[in-house]
Amino acid sequence: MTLLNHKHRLIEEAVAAIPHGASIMVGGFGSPGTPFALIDELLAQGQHDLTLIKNDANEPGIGVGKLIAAGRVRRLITSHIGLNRDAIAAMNRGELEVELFPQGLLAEKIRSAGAGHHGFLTDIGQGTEVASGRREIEMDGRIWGIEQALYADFALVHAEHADRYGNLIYRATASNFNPLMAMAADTVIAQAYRVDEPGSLLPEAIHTPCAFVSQVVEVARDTSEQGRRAHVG
Amino acid sequence: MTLLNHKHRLIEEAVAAIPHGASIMVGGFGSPGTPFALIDELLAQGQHDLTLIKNDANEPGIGVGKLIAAGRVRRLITSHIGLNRDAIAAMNRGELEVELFPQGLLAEKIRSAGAGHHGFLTDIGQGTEVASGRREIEMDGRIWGIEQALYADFALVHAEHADRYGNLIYRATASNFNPLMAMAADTVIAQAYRVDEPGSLLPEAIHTPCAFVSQVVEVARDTSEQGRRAHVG
Amino acid sequence: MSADQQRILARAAHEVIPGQIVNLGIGLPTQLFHYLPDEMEVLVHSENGVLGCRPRHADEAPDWDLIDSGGAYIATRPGASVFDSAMSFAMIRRSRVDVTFMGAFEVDELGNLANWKIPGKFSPGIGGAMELAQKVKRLVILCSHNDKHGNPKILERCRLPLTAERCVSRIITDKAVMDVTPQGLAVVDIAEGLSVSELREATEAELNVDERRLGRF
Amino acid sequence: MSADQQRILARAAHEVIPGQIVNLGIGLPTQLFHYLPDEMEVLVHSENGVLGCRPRHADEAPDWDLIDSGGAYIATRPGASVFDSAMSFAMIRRSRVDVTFMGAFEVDELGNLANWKIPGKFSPGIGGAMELAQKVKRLVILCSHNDKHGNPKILERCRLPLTAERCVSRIITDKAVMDVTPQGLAVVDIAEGLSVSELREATEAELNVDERRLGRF
Repeated sequence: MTLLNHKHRLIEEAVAAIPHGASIMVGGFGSPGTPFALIDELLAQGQHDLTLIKNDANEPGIGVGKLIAAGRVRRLITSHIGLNRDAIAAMNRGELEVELFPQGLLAEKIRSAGAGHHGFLTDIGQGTEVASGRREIEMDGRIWGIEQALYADFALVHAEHADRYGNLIYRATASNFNPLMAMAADTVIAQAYRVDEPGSLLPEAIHTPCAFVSQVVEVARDTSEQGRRAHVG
Repeated sequence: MTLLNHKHRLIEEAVAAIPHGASIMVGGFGSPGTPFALIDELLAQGQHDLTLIKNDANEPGIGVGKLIAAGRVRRLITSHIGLNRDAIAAMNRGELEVELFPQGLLAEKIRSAGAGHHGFLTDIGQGTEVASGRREIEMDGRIWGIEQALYADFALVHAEHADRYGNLIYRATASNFNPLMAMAADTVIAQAYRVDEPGSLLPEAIHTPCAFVSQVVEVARDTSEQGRRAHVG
Repeated sequence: MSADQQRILARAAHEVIPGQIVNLGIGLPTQLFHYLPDEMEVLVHSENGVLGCRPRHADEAPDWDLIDSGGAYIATRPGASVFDSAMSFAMIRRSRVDVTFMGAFEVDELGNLANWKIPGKFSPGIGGAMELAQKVKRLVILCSHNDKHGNPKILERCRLPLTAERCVSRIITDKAVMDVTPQGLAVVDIAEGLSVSELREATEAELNVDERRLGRF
Repeated sequence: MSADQQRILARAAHEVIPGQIVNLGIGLPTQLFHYLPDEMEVLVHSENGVLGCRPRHADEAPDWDLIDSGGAYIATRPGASVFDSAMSFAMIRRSRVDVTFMGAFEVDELGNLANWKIPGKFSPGIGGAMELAQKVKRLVILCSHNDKHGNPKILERCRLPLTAERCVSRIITDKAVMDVTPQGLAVVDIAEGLSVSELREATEAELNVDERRLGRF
């Protein structure tokens, strides 16, 4: 783990640590919380054969949609890709492996890794095709599905505000999977609109303590899709 | 669950819902976060044969120490009672059943219930006496202990600030087990130093969303042990 | 929005009690948003991580960090909280959402629901629907009584992959309001101008009707 | 505090690198707090839910909501965060704490640690010690070399119930600094004025000593 006093980096440097074939968690539910600047840097650097773990596939032409369209993604572990017709088409052509989980189970698989567990017991999905192929255990008179923890090599997360130790604060619905992924990946690269000196953030307001964050980069609010969305509902 | 617009209650009324024999989670690690006023009300109302779930047993003569000294507690599920010689003595005399868990496992058993799971798989304690008697499962080439989720009938929690819908904000190290217990118990009674109108709390600053809180009562900062501790380290 | 859809929504609005926590599924149910007045003490949960959302007023600029689960830019009301996806689904799995409204491809007499996959045609992933259907205290389905080819959606048994088993409490369509009971589907209300035999004609499931107690909507 | 304890702490302070996250166990290790100057960029984790704590200055009033895991009223430094117990132990289980210092009843050649229970005499519960011992990247034991009766605490095999197996990296006592290696305990430093044979006399475990490299402290 990077020392506290050496976490504040340039975006090129932080993303350069990611090798081809890496498994990468990417925060965001739709556009809010998606680390667009880090994704664009990954696109520019050219890493390929990636496994992405993200709630959704963004939309065509933005965020991880760009990585998918560029053929960089071998496998996507997700909960819903209905807003990205390109991803659906790539899946149907067999060019993109897609593994789908119910959203709450996906969140908990990541949280389970973030807590250092190997998995958890759930009744969600019992009696549906989600449970087929899942290992089960009988306990206290009922059958429970065992959902395994989902770890990753890297996480790319987006925060509203950070300090240079890597403490993070999220805003509104831009939180979503970000704090969970920040705990579950071995190396966590955070982008934030502001990176201030330690002491700038109220201890009670910090959502992700700096212990989980490897590198933090400052990104402009109007960079890339961060401030101007393709989709306005 | 109580409707949002009917949660703000008098302390007598809220605590009166607890029957004899109830299982009750009690927040707090040492004094910070211990809901002293709710505990004192429980003492005054006389409920007995209680099962308490609390990180520790407070200290002699304060908090749950009073309930234990008064013989109201049949069973205590906890992680460490070293600061309460009365509780240790009651345990050694066989008057108080004590079930001990490593602190992080206790926290996760409660969190597992709060997330609606039946349990989780862990390597913590393997090779020690903590693992003896625990059900195990082989998975991915290793043996994992299965820790079951810990639910309760009631939780008594302490917050710094609340609104009358039951949204809660904790302060400093008075957070500890409170947010976990607020999710794991069927009925959650929160005490707070201030109970304001909805809209008073910043949405990002809320630690426990009101959906988990059944009743909220306002307590004075200098009530009971809340503002004057027996133990100053 | 069609007149039928408006009728469904107007009827559905009566299902919400002040003080409740409500989740609105993608599609038609989201529109119920507009039937919950600002002054009504109801908190709308959206599973992407907000409790207490409301539609933007006409003069409000979008907040780029604030969407509902359907992707619409929304606003919050007093008492709102925001949180991560684990907390959001903990709330769902712990049954802290009082009522959820969802669309359906198929519903059946047992209260089984299919609304996420048409094998070979439509399988974008289930999103949050499974946990909501399985765990929310009361699940109300809002859908057209028949599909666009006129085929019934209220079936004896669902044929598509299920979202969850035995999860539906009430079904509100353009033709009827039906409760799932241990004895099968019981018609509560029937649309103005529709006869019971016309309703049965449009439905595959067996319908229990007590004409003396039948409401109109 | 005794001179021996002060010597242990002064030596232990060299184990901490600026930029690290450090946990201090109850008892002697807590005192290491006072050897980490305010200007040193180190965040001390306390498992009750704070990262970035420091001792109160003489003129600071206690904050009744802010203790460390030993119950002492403390303060925080810039960059501190507070959080719940689940987050605190997630940090530990995910090995995000770089080094932890703990006391011991017994340590052995394999790096096994016993520091929580003396059957029949002392069993208040294990608190957070098990997760810390098992998961923190580097575990340094600070303890007296012998108990108050003169019996060795550095053993061939622990006899008391274990806190965790094969978890200790380094042991710092009043008599020596020892590393746990695949070949057993290797003496790194020996106390001023003590001979190797006196050290072996006071120790049950086999000690590997390379006299050419031996430091004094």
